[in-house]
Amino acid sequence: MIPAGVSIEEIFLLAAALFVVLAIVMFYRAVAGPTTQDRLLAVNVLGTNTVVILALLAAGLDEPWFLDIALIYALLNFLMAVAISKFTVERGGVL
Amino acid sequence: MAGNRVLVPLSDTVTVRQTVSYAVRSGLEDADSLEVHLVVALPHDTEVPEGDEQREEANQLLARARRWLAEDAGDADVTVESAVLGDDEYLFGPRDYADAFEEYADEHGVDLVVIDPEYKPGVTSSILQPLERELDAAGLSYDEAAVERPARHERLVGEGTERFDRYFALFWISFGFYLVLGDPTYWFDLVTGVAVAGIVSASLANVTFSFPLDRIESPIRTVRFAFYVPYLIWEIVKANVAISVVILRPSMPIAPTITRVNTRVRSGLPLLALANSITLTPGTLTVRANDQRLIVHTLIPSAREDLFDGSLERAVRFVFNGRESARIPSPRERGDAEIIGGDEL
Amino acid sequence: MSRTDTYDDTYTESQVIMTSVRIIAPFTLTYGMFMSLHGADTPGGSFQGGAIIGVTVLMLAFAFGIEPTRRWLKNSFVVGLVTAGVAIFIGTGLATIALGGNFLEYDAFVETFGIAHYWGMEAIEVGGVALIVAGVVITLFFATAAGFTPDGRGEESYQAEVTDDD
Amino acid sequence: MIEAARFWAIVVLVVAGLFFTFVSAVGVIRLPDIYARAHTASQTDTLGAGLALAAVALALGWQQASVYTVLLLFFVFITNPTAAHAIARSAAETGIEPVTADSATDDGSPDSGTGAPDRNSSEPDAGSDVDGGETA
Repeated sequence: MIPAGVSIEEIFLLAAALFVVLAIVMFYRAVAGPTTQDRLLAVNVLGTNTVVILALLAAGLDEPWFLDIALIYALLNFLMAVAISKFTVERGGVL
Repeated sequence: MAGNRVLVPLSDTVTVRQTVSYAVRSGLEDADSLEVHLVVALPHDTEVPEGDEQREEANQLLARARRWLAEDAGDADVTVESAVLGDDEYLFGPRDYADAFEEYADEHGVDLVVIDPEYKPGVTSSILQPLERELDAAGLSYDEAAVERPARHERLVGEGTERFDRYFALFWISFGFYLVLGDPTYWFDLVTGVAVAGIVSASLANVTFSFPLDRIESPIRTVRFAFYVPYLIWEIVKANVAISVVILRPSMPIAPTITRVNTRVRSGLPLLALANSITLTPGTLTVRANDQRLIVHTLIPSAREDLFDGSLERAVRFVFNGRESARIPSPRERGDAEIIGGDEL
Repeated sequence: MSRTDTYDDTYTESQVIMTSVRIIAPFTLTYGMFMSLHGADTPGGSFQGGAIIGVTVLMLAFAFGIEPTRRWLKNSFVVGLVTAGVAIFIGTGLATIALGGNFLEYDAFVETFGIAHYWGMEAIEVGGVALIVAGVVITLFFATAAGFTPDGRGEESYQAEVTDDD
Repeated sequence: MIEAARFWAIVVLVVAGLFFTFVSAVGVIRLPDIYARAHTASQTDTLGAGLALAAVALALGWQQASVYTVLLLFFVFITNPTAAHAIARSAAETGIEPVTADSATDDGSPDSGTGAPDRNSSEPDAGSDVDGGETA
């Protein structure tokens, strides 16, 4: 039984809004730190959240190409986490 | 100099025959008698199911090497000792091998280690370079056997099918992925798909597959992996609920500990699968994966108990080695799991 | 039991990271090429495709070390990539002029060869944008990784000039 | 009927995804040190993201875009733990000491150097060994 007046698109948009709120909450950790890794972790989580938000928007606004961006964002997010955690290590790991 | 004692680690490579004769030749150059210690280092101990099979192979190899030695030595004064190393421990990285060799060398007063340039113990890829470094660190002198180029050529031919397998596998993986992304009925996608898959397999085949593919085993592993995924997801959900309960409780009763678990999975893909599964299961986080020694941070006691029970490890062993090898004792029973302090990270 | 002491001289990336990069790399490379080739269909497609191809290389560089990757991927190859991108871009543009249109006026192709507008776009997207973006991402990364030593400067500025054409 | 089932399945997935992301956010804010935070940040969040993406895939139905969503799902599931491992490893490498149950009970507060001076309202009574059988 689908409730009247509620569409799936609206649910997705609402969920995306709530995800944004959660992302803002997590932003506290990105600002507060206190270590580089804490910030990195927070940004990584924010990145995952962004991917989800993009996917929800893709479904909610019916713009499938948002998913392309979400995929790229996920890739860059992974690369960012690996790269920065590599370079925070003493000797820079490779550089 | 009265006599030389050399240690020759053997493994089943195409240059092993030449290595043995090199050891004899070079050993007899500056001494009139020679004592050759032939050893095979086993990567697995006898506790794991595949250990027995490997032991059998090792003994056969040793028997062959003894015959070769007898041939090469002729009437020179050569004595042979042979041994199988590592059946009471689990050898993993180059350092473990170096340690095992050093221990043996100390015991028998060996002066020199002669290494096969293609030395490849077990199933993992060549570890020659790191092994040499570890031998240096252990203070053991070594000599790389001078094997002839024909052997190298032979190796390439021998590896031909293996290389083909890699290119072939990656080509179809890439092509399949391309068609999933695109439209399999549109000619443009089919043509560009072939081109893209060609480029991808040519550039990345040897990067992606660092291990030899097995024509029979690899597809079976893929199938078994498909069974593993639902199990993993179930574990993840279960553990997530447990962790959520703990975190959302106002008192937040966490008990973080650092634990060390010595796993019994191969490096590379099995290790990745296990480490990532451990990380994906909330409550446990792989902090370090130095070869088979995983340092795992656990958040709540129940997660730690699950880790020590080793259900994920068994599942990963099932995926990569089949049902038989999944029946091993849990890390707790093996004594491979311990809680360590945070300063030992 | 800490075994890090003797590993100092050869810091390698964790096996976990290395293996997952090995697994992901072919998929991202395929995906990047897919996006480049279908760039004309989606907004910004080729740019992202090129970026993914570039990022794949960077990922490999992180996992395997920058020097081995640099050796694997010849410097001249990357420069060639960018040059080819620029050449295709300009070539397509000039071809339209040669056929009596304006720079990059694809309609000229339609009249002459009877092929759709789409293919001119495709050439620009694939050749022009994707190759250049991938090449620039890789080049910039390796140039940065090499550090700004005076003897490396000449090469960098040369590459910067090439990329300015975009 | 099928439409209704799909609708409710989507709602449930989205809500569950939101819940786990919420837990993740709470964990990231409350937990005492980087290693503990990595638990929720990488794993609970991965599940939350996975559920939300599954909802999207379900909503998009049988079309090209949902293939992308499933790919995204797999990608997130492979890369997130790897990223968490990378971060935790770098933390260990730089010598950040974890808060452990022992160190917390010794003197009531974890030793300094854990880099968590802002554990204001969330003093974990880590010494208490509760919830032993929580995981069923």
